[in-house]
Amino acid sequence: MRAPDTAPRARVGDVLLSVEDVSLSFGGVKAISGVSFDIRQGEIRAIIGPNGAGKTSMLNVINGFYHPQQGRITFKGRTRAKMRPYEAAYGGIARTFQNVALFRGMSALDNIMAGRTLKMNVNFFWQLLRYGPAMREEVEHRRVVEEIIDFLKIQEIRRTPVGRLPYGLQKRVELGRALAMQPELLLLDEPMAGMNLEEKEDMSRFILDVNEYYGTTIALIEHDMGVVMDLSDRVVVLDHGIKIADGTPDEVKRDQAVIDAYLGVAH
Amino acid sequence: MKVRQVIMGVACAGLVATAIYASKAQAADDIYVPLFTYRTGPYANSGIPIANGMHDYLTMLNERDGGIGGVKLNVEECETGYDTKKGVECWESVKSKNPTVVNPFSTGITLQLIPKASVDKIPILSMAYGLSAAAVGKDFPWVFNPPATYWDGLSMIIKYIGEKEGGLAKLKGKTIGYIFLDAGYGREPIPLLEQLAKDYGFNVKLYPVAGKEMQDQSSQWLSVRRDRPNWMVMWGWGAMNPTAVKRASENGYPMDHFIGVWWSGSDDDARGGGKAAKGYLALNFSGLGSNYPAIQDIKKYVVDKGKSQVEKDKFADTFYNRGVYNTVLVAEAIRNAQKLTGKKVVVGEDVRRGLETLHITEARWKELGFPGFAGPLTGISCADHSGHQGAYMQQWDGDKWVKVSNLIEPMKDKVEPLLQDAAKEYVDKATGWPKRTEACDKAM
Amino acid sequence: MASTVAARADTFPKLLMANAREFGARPAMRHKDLGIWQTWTWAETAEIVRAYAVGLSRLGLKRGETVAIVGANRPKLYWSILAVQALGAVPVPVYADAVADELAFVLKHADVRFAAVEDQEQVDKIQSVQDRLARLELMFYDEARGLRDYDHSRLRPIDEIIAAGRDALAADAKLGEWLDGEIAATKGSDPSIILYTSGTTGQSKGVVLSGERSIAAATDTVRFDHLNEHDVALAYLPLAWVGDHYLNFAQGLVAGFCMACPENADTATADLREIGPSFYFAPPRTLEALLTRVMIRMEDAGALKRRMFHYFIGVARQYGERILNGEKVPLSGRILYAIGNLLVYGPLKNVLGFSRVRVAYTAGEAIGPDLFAFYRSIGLNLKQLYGQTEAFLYVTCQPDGAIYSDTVGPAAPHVDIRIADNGEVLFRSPGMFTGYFKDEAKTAEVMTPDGYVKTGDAGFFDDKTGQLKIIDRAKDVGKLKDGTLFAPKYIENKLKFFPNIREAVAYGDGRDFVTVMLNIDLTAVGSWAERNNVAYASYQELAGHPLVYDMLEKNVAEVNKALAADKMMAGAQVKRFLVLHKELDADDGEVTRTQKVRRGFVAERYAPLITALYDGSHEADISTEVTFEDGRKGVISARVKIRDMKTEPVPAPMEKAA
Amino acid sequence: MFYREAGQFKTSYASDQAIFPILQDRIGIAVILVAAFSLPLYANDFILNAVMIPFLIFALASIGLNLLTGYTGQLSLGTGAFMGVGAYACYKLTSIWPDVNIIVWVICSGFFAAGVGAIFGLPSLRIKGFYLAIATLAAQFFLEWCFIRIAWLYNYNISGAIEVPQRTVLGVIVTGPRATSETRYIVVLAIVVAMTWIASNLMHGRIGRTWMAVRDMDIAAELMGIRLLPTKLMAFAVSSFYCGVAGALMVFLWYGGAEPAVFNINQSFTILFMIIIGGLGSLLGAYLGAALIYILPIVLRFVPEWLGIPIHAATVEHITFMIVGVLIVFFLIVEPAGLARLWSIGKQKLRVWPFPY
Amino acid sequence: MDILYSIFIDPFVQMAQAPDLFVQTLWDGLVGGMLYALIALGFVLIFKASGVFNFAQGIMVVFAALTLVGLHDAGVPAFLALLITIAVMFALAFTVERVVLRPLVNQPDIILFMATFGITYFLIGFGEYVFGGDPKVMPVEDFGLEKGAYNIKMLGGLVSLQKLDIVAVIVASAMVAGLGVFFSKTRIGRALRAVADSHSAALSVGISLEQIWVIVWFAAGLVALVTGIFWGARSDVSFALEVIALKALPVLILGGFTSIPGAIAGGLIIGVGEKLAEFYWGPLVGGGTDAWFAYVIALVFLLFRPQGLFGEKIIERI
Repeated sequence: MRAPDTAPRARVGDVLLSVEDVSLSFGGVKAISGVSFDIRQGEIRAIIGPNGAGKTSMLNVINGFYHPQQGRITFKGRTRAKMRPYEAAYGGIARTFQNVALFRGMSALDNIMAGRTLKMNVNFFWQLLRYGPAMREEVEHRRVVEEIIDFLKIQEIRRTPVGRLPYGLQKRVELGRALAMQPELLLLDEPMAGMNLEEKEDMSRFILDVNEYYGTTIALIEHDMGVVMDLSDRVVVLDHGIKIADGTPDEVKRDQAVIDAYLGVAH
Repeated sequence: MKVRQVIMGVACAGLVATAIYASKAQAADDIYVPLFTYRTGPYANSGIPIANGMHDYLTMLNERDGGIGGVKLNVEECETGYDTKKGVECWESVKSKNPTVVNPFSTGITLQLIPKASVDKIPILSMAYGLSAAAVGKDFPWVFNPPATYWDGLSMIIKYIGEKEGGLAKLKGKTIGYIFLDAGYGREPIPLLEQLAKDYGFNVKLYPVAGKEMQDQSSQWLSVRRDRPNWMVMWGWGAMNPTAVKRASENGYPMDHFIGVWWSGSDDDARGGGKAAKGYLALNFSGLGSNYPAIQDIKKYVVDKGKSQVEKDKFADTFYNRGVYNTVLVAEAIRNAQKLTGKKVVVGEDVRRGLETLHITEARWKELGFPGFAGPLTGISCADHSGHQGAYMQQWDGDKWVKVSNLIEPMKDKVEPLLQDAAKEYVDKATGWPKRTEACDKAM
Repeated sequence: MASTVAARADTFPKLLMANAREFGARPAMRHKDLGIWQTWTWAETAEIVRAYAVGLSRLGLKRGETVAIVGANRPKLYWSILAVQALGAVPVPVYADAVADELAFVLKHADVRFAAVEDQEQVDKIQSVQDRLARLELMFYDEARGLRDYDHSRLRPIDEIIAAGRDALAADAKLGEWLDGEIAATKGSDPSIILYTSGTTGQSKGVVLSGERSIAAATDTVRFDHLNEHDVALAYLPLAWVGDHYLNFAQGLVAGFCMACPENADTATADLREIGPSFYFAPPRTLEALLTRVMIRMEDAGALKRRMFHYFIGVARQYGERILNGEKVPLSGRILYAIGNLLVYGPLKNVLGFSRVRVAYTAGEAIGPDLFAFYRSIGLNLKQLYGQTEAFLYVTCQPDGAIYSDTVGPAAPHVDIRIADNGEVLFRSPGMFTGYFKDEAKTAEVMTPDGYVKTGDAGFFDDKTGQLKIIDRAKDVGKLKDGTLFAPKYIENKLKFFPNIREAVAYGDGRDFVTVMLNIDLTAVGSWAERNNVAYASYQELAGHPLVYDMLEKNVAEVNKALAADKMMAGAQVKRFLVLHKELDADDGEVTRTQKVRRGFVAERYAPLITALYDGSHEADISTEVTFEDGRKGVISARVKIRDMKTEPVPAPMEKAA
Repeated sequence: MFYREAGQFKTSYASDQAIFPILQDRIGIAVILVAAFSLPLYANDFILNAVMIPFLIFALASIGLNLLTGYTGQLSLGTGAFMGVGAYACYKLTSIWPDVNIIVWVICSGFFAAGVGAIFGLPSLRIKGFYLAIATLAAQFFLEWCFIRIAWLYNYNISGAIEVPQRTVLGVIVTGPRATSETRYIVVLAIVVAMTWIASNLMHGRIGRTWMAVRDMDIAAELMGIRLLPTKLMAFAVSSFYCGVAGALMVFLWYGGAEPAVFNINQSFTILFMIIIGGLGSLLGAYLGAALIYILPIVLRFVPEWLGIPIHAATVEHITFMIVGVLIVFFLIVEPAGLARLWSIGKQKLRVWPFPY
Repeated sequence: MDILYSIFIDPFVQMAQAPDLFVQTLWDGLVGGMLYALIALGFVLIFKASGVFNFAQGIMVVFAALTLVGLHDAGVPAFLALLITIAVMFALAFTVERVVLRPLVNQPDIILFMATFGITYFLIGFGEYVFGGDPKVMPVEDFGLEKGAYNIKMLGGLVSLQKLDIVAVIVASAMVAGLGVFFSKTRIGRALRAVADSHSAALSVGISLEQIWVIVWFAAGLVALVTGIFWGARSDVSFALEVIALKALPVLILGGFTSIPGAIAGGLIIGVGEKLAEFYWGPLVGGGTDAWFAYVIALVFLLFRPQGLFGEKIIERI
């Protein structure tokens, strides 16, 4: 697929987001303690670690769902102690979820259209009439969404309620919904969990395509080490809420702490 | 899969067919008397005996006399459940069948129906309930509320209290508690109560009981205990009454200082309190017991033949007789209408005239088989649709109601101006309220 | 009417310009893309094609050069054909599913300088054989996806070429005139297109067709079927196949009707339903698969609905065709049919997308009488035609009202047919080809001195109907050892009419008796297995299941019965059969890309089985190499059982054929 | 079976996004509309007054609740009270400015309900599900209490009830006892149809999607930049607007007057039944639910008479209760997603007819 | 200032001036609260074990009491009537499980909630059809319960404790304690608790889900019967009683849907709270606050503790 050389490519730019000394705890239980790392423009950044390492919590902190007790997050040059979810979304952070969090009552098309909400702004009055500007906006965004549908090759299931789709397709629709936000930073929480080999290959392809075609910066959590090593430019390793390694896949692979904490128990 | 579609289809077809059927008018060769009753719902305890009384008396007329003036009465109950929605629905369903008169038996329903009466030409007989102002015949030609309005009732109670205290003047400084169902019905007497309080110098304490709290009432009665009013007056209905009687006795309130309006004086209301309720007072304008020839006829022609739904031990109890009273008025109105029009089969417009000429003297009561059953009803005229007749006080002796006073006449002078004001206000607010065009018949 | 235009124009680009003037605002082409049917009118199409042509000329495309067109049915590829033709160059369509080797052969043989391709997949395929294609300079692609990182020195997006052409046209008014001149300069007798035949044996041949002849042929059939600019056709058959080029492209341009391209192969059925074509073509194979699907889906319906369905299908069988043919039918029949039409036929045609079909054709191979009757009985005006690439499709076609399942109709308008002494059908037609590209020898081989083309098919004119009846490839018609006539295709077709049998290969030439190898139809037999609780884990297991054999035995017995009734064929009843453990596959070369069996190749490949069929053994082992979809190879081995058949007595003793 | 969709293809997103993309549906809707608007020509007063007008008003209220509960997933038991707010607002408005077109006031009264609804929607940010439902009960009982206690609301009428004054629009009497049932029916129908159309517009656009997003997965919605509180409050407001208008219509064009008891908890429950039986998250469901819950008992009441069986009115009522109870359970078992789902299954079957799927 | 005085000072002055009334109010609140808690207990039992929000609990109270009184009125001896009523409640639980719950298993909460509305409708119609809509007097004496009151002189006044109320409080407490023991000590009880956590856990104890449902509905039926007896004794037995079920809802909010002690605590808070509010502050707004006060208490609680008094803090995970 890709040349074995996974050194940062020219497409990778400046720091897009940095996390500094972030700590988070729930009722005394530490989920993350003093973690710092950064994500550069255009790269694919993996966050790995054994179960309970605080990976998902980290994503939740980044897009403002959890508010860390300590630490700072700098996104696009703006530093703040805590971020509100919608601020993160406005700022250009989109994500997918570990357990598919689609809007189950809606069709695939509507799910992805919902991802365009932020970009839509026709006022309530026209919405009532569904005419004029409202319809024009609807059509304009439908076009964008159709391109995403085309991109993800999910034309046949456009009108299917997502609840009825197989898991792999649901994951794809969820990616589509995140893409519809045209994010600068895309957070993927275990995008390949529960997939078979073929589906994983498809999903890897899509992730690379997204990164290439749209130039989106991607941060992903993944358990499949093979996938992580193939896809990512840099990897940060968490264990029990503490960062134990950070570097290119090769560096991480050789890191003794990582081997002890993670690879040692890998199956 | 198939089943679902079949069911849907059948349901839809049924809906349509029935709706069409329901809308067909009936051919009229009898006198149609619809009875709006409620044997279900939270107020069924009051509704059932009344419904039985009304139904049984009219049935008795059919059985004994072959109807009225030789024409059979078509008696049909429409279940309202004391629900305004269903009341209006009942109205719509009976109105095409030439009803003679409608007895809504709910203040709420009456209020909804009043505007419709003149349009649909169906008189409403809201016997001692409904809109008090409707007594003003000038403005409400189609609505009748004999023998007395709530305001009349309140004035009678105050008069009775005055009597017991040794003259109305003695009321000064006394406290009268008013416990009422927190709805239009219970709130209606308040203006008069407040005015009387001003006039006679007594204090008033209000204890509203929300419809959904009427089975509890403990806070209200605690307050009563704190406020220690000299007298308690109750405007209760349905399940509120027995609960109030129980709470009063539990809280040691002297029962003989606790007076209910005529809708709070059924046997069931007091029975729950048992012995402890002894002494509880209530207004009444219909007879007690079954010692009247006509009531015996009902027993003979209807109850014993199994044509009634009444339970044996509840036959001829207070509210049963109240229902009978109501239908005596209906029957008399129909008779009057027949006389006035010369028609056998009369309809709403005719019966309105019959109601306006209602005139039941003591002798007439006797003639009808009800000697001493009720006071004379002689006050009704085109101007006065209530009559402001008196009522008597009854007292619970632990087992049954006993009549304990003569007829108490209402304070007409206090009530009448309020009625006129209220009627005027009502008509003013209801823009486009029709002026009375109906002619006035002479009383017979 | 389109015919007047057609009469004047003798090349497709000329026709296009005429249509743009005449039907400017009517839709010329639709394509289900990004969720809706993107539509281009004739005027828009003409504008795009002109811009495209200018763009191509700026890339150096010259008159007489060839351009490969590789991909599925997409507007940009059709425009490529027209734009290439506008410059007097020759388009060479290639099957999109052709493997790299086939592709390399065609591209090399046709000397293509440019290739217009659909997407990354085709680009990859061509690049993998680029070292063999010295002349190929540049590829134009439709879909950019995945090609971003490719070396663009030899790649261009089609959009860019069109845009460049458009800019050039806008900048220079003279360019437009120049282009008009180029279009006008192309003569009707110049090659219009080269269609490579799939060829049942050996390498493909490039059939050269001229514009003039193509248009003449299409004009005849457009008139014959009364097609006009209000018709719609779904272009879902391979772009490189003569059928698509004739039925959709040529007829579309001549009649001015709208050609609709499906979103992709998976959605073709849904797209068919949406677009609701009025002119429809499907090979018997497709129709059969469709019918099988209909029947299987109906099996899952509730009992009541199923009974109703079968009842009305019965009614249709009884009256439907007669009503369609305008014959006399009793009133009760008409009423029943009308009810059936409301409850079954109408909705059925609707869900299949046939509601608006006025004319439907089927061709390519023999069609089962039941199958044919089914579609006609529900009111689909399905007809047969017989033709081949060399004739630019039409040799015969059935006129309305004279439709038979076992004949292919009288000669199409302006076509002459002659039956050679050996039974081979020869024809001369307005659309016939000008020759095989760069292969004079082959051309000479198939042409008779008096200008007739040899079809290679054996057939005769039916006495009763006067229509042509095709029995087999002329060279495949053989004889058993006892001299009985053996037409393998004829037997195979009879077998294939059973829904359970997907493919049959008959052997018998020069042997003692006839044997067949069968392929089960997985959909039909699978569904049967499910209903009858027959457990199976794989195709192979199902194919070898004794109960399946029992079922197929009955089918073969029926065929024997039918054969016995025909005096020419009675001696060629099937004596033994087996069920193959794998599906015959084009990737393995067992069938052609158009799904025709390569009998000889199969015999070679399954030689042990053939041996077993004739040596009386009841089992045989076989292992074959197979190619998987992704190009990997593997080996499948199996033990295949063989069944003996009883044959029907031959009705009357007959003279041995000479 | 009646759907013939072959050849109905969409060449633009506008037509693809249409509310009724299928021709046969458009024809069906047109037929229903024509039938509905011409109903007064052949139906009597009973059908109009006691069946159709209430049905339409309930359908409107159900749409209102469905916008909140079905589309946004916020369970509310305050519908009756919100209807009351509309009714009282309309009464006050037309009392204060009697000359303004009553239909304008009916619509405006929705805004008051919307405001009150939004206030009582505030807890929805923190509480969900049944907990929220019970919080809305507080609104229900508190508002009901206000209707009784605040005499200003009913213009200090002694009866404690509101009486609808006569109002004319363009010279036609629309409200009050002298308004003909035909007029009232047409006005109600027009308003209900228009508001259904608007609701449908909303639900097919961005707003509908954000609401459903909040309903289906509020966390994901929030992380996509949908602000929960404004979204939920807007749903409460729009829903209450519909309920308010329904309440105003109920009093002004159906009852002709009302006491507070009309807007009691039972009203709230009734409308909740309607949307659950009809189908959560479906406008059609609101109509079907209203038809089943409101019209079915009426029909049942007529059945014995129809069959000529002499049964006491009360017994009929008892049996009606039992049958309605059984039917509710039955329909839930047959199709928990409601009548609307039943219809869409049926429609799907008709579309693929004669195939079963 | 007057307003402030009457809101913030006067009620407390009153309390101090008439401590006996204050105690009486507390007692009445306690009794009322206990009875609310009993209804809430019925909800909790069913919700805990099956996740069904049983709206029919109110009508079950009426139905149980009506059956008892109806039988008694028909001449059946009191204790036999009680036994038969218990049997009827069991039959009801069994039927509900068979006819309603089993076909609706695994449906969303709201659907089951709606189904209990269907049950409510049916029981109203059925109950009225069989027993009639007229109110019936609960023959408390026949069940060995005494009427009357203990009047205790204290705090310069009189506090009156109804004997029935005392019994009600004792029985209610006993039932709570009994249920507590049942849940923690018995095999079935533990299974019930397990089922609240996971359905398969219960199956591993060897009790089928269906049995569990029958048991909890039966238990709720018994609670309903006890509730019905005491509420029936306080007023009459009639269908108007059904509305008091609504009072259990704020109790549930306070206590949490699954906590038995929560139901008790919630009931007491609501009972005492609304009595105090109506008694001391009600007159300021014209009284009648008990119609909504309970819900407002619940609402305020919810805003600060969305998970209820005894619920666990919810951490949202994604």
